[in-house]
Amino acid sequence: MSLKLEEKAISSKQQFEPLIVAFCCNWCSYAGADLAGTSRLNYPANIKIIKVPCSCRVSPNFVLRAFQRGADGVIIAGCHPGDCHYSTGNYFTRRRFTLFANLLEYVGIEREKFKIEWISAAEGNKFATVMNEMLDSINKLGPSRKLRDGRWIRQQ
Amino acid sequence: MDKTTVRMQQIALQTLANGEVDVILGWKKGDEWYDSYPVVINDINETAELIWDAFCVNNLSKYLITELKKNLRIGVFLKGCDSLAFNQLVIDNRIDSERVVIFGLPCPGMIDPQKVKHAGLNKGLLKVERTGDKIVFITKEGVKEYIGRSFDYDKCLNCRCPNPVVSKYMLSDAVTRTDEEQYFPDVTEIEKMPLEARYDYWTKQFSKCIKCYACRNICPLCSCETCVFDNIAAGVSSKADADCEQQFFHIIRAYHVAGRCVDCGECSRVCPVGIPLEKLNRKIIKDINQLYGDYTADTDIAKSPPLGTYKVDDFDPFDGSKQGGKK
Amino acid sequence: MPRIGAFVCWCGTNIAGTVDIEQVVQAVSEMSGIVYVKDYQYMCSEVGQNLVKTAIKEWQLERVIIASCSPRMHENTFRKAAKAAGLNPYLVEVANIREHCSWVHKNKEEATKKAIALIRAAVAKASLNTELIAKEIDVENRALVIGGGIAGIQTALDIAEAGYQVDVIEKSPSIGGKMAQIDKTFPTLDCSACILTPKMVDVASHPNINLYTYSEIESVNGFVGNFEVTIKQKARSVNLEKCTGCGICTEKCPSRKSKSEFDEGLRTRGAIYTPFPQAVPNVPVIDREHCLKFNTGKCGICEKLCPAGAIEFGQEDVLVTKKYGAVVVATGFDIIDLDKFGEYQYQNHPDVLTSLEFERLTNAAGPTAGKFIRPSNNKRPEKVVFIQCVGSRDVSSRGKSYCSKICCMYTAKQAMLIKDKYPDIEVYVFYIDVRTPGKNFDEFQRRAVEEYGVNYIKGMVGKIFPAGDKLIVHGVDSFTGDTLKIEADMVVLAAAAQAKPDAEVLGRKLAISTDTNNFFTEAHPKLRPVETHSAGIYLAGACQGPKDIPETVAQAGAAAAKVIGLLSKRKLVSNPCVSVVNEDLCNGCLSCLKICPYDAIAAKELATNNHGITSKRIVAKVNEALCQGCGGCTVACRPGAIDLKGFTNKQITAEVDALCH
Amino acid sequence: MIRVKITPNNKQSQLQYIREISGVNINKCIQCTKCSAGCPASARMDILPHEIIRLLQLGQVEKIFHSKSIWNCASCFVCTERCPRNIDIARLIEAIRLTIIRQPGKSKFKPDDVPGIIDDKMPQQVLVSGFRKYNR
Amino acid sequence: MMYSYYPGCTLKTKAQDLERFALISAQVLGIELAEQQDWQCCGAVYPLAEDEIAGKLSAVRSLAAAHSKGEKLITLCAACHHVIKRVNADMYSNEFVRKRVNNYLQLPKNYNGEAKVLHYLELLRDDVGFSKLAEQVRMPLTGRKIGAYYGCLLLRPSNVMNFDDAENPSILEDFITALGATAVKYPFRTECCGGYLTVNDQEANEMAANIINSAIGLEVEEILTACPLCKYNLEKELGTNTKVRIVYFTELLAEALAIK
Repeated sequence: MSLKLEEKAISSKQQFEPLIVAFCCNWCSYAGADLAGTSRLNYPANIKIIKVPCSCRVSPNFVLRAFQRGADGVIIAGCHPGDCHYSTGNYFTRRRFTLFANLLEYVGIEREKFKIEWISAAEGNKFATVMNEMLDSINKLGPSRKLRDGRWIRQQ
Repeated sequence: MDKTTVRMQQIALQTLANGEVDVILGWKKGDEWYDSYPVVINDINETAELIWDAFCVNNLSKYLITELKKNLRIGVFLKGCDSLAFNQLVIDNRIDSERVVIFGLPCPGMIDPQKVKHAGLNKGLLKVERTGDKIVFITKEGVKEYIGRSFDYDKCLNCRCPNPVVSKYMLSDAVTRTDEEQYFPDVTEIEKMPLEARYDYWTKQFSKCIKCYACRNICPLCSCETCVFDNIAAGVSSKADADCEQQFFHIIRAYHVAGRCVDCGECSRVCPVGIPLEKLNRKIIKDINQLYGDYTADTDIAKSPPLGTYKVDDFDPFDGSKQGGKK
Repeated sequence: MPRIGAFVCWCGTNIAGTVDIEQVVQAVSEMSGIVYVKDYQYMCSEVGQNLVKTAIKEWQLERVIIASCSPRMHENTFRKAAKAAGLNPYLVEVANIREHCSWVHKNKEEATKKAIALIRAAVAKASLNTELIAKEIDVENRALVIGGGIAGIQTALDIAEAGYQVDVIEKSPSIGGKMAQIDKTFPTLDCSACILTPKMVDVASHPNINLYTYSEIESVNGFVGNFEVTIKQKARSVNLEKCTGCGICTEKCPSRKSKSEFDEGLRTRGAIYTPFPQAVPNVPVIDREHCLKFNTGKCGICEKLCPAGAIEFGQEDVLVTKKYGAVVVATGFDIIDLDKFGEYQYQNHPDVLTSLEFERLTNAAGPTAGKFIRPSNNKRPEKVVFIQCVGSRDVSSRGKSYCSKICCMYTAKQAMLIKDKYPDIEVYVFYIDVRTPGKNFDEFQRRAVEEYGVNYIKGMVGKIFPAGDKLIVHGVDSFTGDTLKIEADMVVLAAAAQAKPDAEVLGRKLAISTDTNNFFTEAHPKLRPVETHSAGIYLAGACQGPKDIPETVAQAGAAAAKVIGLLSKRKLVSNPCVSVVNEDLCNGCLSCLKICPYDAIAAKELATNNHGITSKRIVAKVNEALCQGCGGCTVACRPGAIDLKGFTNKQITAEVDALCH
Repeated sequence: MIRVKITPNNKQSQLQYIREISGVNINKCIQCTKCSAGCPASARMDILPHEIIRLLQLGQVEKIFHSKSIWNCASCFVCTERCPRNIDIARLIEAIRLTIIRQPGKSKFKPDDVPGIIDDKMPQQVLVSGFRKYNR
Repeated sequence: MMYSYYPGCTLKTKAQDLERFALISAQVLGIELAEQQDWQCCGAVYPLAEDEIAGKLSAVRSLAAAHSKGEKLITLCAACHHVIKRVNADMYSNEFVRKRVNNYLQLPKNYNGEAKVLHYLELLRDDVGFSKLAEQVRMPLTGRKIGAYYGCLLLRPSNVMNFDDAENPSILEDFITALGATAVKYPFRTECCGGYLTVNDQEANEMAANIINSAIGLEVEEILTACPLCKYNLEKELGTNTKVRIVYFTELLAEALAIK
């Protein structure tokens, strides 16, 4: 590791500003995030949302890509099982990512770094709470370069 | 000559001659004692060269994909694990089972040449014969006999399915296994490691990868016309030699065979740098069995694959109350 | 790189108060592809929209980014504006810098940084946007109502009155449903038949309504506006056109062993029968299982006697396929089987009845011609005990966890009717809670207590012990803590309501979901109570959950209004964000097909030429009209051959990359 | 007679103990009284089973501890069998008995009592059951 | 077919009839019952508390022994049957109990509730079949009016016992019919006889009285039972009354098979 990189690593440790990518389904969780907004519930700016039609649109590829590109945490939020706008989408999300999350843990990635949450359009409160908790646990873990693409430098 | 080999040559001759099949997929013996290689033959004169021994490890079912495109009727020799792969290929619509005649080969286990070499038995070795658990090493000097499975491939020691689950002609009696089945000991061992150690273990393993794709090419289920890693539009193809790319490839490779992997262990066998790939696959198999009921990919082609179905009350690790389904 | 224009909204101080607009504009102007940036106080206002329109034209913008409130608020507004300026509306992307940024963050520096990141992601996505064209679909001008009870009848009449064709399918030989079996209705005590039968006649005679009785749904294909439904008309063995309904056949039929379904088994009927005198159509049906002609080949008396020559033993089931624009499911409910409630002696004693049997027993047109007698000895009972919540609010394996909702009221009604006719009969009602929300409902129940002196006992019955010709009811009064033994002559059980046993099967045919209790699931419990998740399919009545008649009729009207709204459109616009298959990459494994909730994916056969050898290959094919754009298939596809327009793999990856900038 | 309000906190530990060893969630009870109505031993009870659950919900364990009812439950499982809320009332009552008899000296049936009840036909099952149910 | 057989203490002492007739009948019917070696008292009552492990151990020993032989475990006494069947269910589905019991017992192989427990009556119904049984009857009990008394322990809780419909059972009536007698269903046939309450309360047993009166009311001459405790309670209540007689079901079985 070059000297310059090491410096960067140290400085980033001092002011760890995690990035959390949140995939939110259009019908429930994105609306839940909107409700958190209209209710002025605070959560950290480290959370950045990407809208998808349904949680079942989220591919494990996207999750790994986010980690590669410097995300410290990834969260997929969808309707509660049974309430999917597309009837059954989140049931598939649940199976896929139950296995995928286990696999990530199996190769040594902390559970805290990848989460799935069921957040309805009415749960603005839950949205804010979940995001706050997520950031807390990521902060506790501290900076990590697991899965990160060393060639990609994130500009804060 | 081995009884099964005789039967093999007979059936090949018979089915080619009576027109039941146009070509036969089988193995022939190469120059070395450990060399039994896959062949496609359509000449009845060649049937006498077909061979069945403890080195016919190659799974012939994947060859069917290309061969069937020639609109031929094919006779193929399949071991237990090969037959599972065959079924999965049928589920995936990759082959037309109507045009395939299966010759089933109950398999006592295949011998790992590396293990023979490590035991120093390869010197002057001419031939290895196996009947059940009796292994006979024929050398220039004489004959040595061993009983047991110490020369078997690791993957064969974990074999759940020595007998073909589908076949038109069965070439020998079914193999019975009496040894106590252990429940994914290899996976449990890794699961028990501390998280950081696990990360280091896998990163070290993955970093050995030279992206030769042998694992993908041998895998009977990695049968895509164009692999996603070769599909620029998918945005995941990066051939760069970076840790994260190896991780990406191996995690996604394992995920892509989730619920379809037949645990034949070929990926690990062919890996030139020795990455224990099957331990990723087997982790997923273990989880699927535990969470969604015993899914053996699969003996039953009518069953829906675990990732192609769901239950309303599936286990839900993402729900605070740990309950699945509607309340 | 397309030419991109970005428009940053202040939303008054809503955004500008927390986000440094100037800094955002500066940063955005430096992003690749951006050729124009403009900020304005209220971008959604007419002035703001005109800014967008003008800029599109003046700067030849090929993509538009709106950084403003949630797309759920104004995405449509800006898409329309873009369209008006000649830009494909799907080339507009919204960056949500209000709900997801300025409103949830306090620190201006952080909020500004995040706003820039969100806009960067929108720019990255937009540069990969493609023009999408929403397709127009024709709407078939006819509706289908499944179920001919009061829900189906009301829905059909309302739709037909609006001038649209309606077909009604009823499984049994006559329409009328449960309401036709009921004696009186609460809370007004109108005679049920008096208010229902005129409606039944209206259905039969309405020029816009076409009735398929003794028929079932075989299969359903298609999608909103264009359902293709195959109906199985079971062989009635009587010609509907020829029969005059004279009834000679039903009188003379020598087979008398079958229990009348309509009379809940309290009387027998012939093998050829009309379910009840007011049946619509008033044409008998032959129950082939019990008909002597069908079983032994002999008899045929009905055929010989029929003056119209309407008996047709040779009839076979007929399949009819028709197209519909909308479907209303109104299949109603059943009551649970009481086999598992042995302590109430329902199977063992003829004087223990279900409430529905009681309705028939007290009905003037019922098996006793309205005479209130005990089935065991034909004598008038002196003490009658009603037990509520038999299987309702019961989470054990023998019951239903929900409140059946209607039992409190009908039990009060039945108790009151007994006391009204026979004031000397003692009536007891065992209940857990009395639930009477509804207009004039509580007053009604109180009348039963206060005016008629019905004894309400808060408590349950443990067991009934038959003794001699009495039924000894062992119960508890929870207020006093006393155990009670009542020597009753008749016990009436308010059995829980439950979904029709075939609801799940029908749901699968229609691709609509059922809940854990097999009732059909509405699209939203509050805001879309009569719609399902499948566009163009609506719900009416108790098939969605237990309901009384007023609620059922109200829901039927609501479902009809939805259908009329749909059918009144000549064309429907479909969502262009649908899946698309790259056939070169597709392996034909059809993993996508297996998980599609809309059956929008089918297998297609391609002929391929490989060095002169032609062989066949299977690929997946998306029916764009059915696809709702969830994107589940894209993840199931391993080689990435199927992608979702508007949310492509590349677009989402680009967003991820941009956020991680 | 003392009218007790909702009970003081010092009974919480006993309540918790009863909840734990019975594994029953008493809050599921909707006071339908089906348990009491079917109880064959109710004639020997001063507090009926549904009242026991209600008292537990209110935290009034003392009243229950002093009742005859808990000793006159024959564990016939009729209540458990019929409860529409899946409450295992037999287990609950057993847990209450155990809470008492597990305290030193609180056994209800002692070896000294045997001669007083035994007759020559009595199967030993009775005595074994008695010691299991009333003695620690 | 070979079965493991668990007798229980009472059958070796006060209820020898119950066992004796069962064993000789089994011989005639071709059922091989091998009494388990070293069986221990089942404890008479199933320990309902979650934390009581000791009271479940002896049942597990018998269960594991039967399982290791690959045999079904046959019981005769209703109380033993209840205890063993419920402990087996715990071992199958209650992880808390399973872990602790296995830790304590240290059996050669962990026991996880795999064994099948059948009451003698279930054996007759499911493995022999009542129609087969009827064919073996040599002295049909024609004309005798017999009322089955089920009691509690065989039936409830039905989700564990799985013996018959808990509210409306028919196995004993079917048995009686198979023996050629007339089965009388009287309302109190599944009510409790008072069980062990006699220990706590020596007063008159109204519970047993209800059952007897209910049966006599329908002119029942013999009350059939599978439980020594029920028989004791009913006979005690009956006193010198001779209108009705309490009999073990096995006694009637032997009688009908003409081996009594």
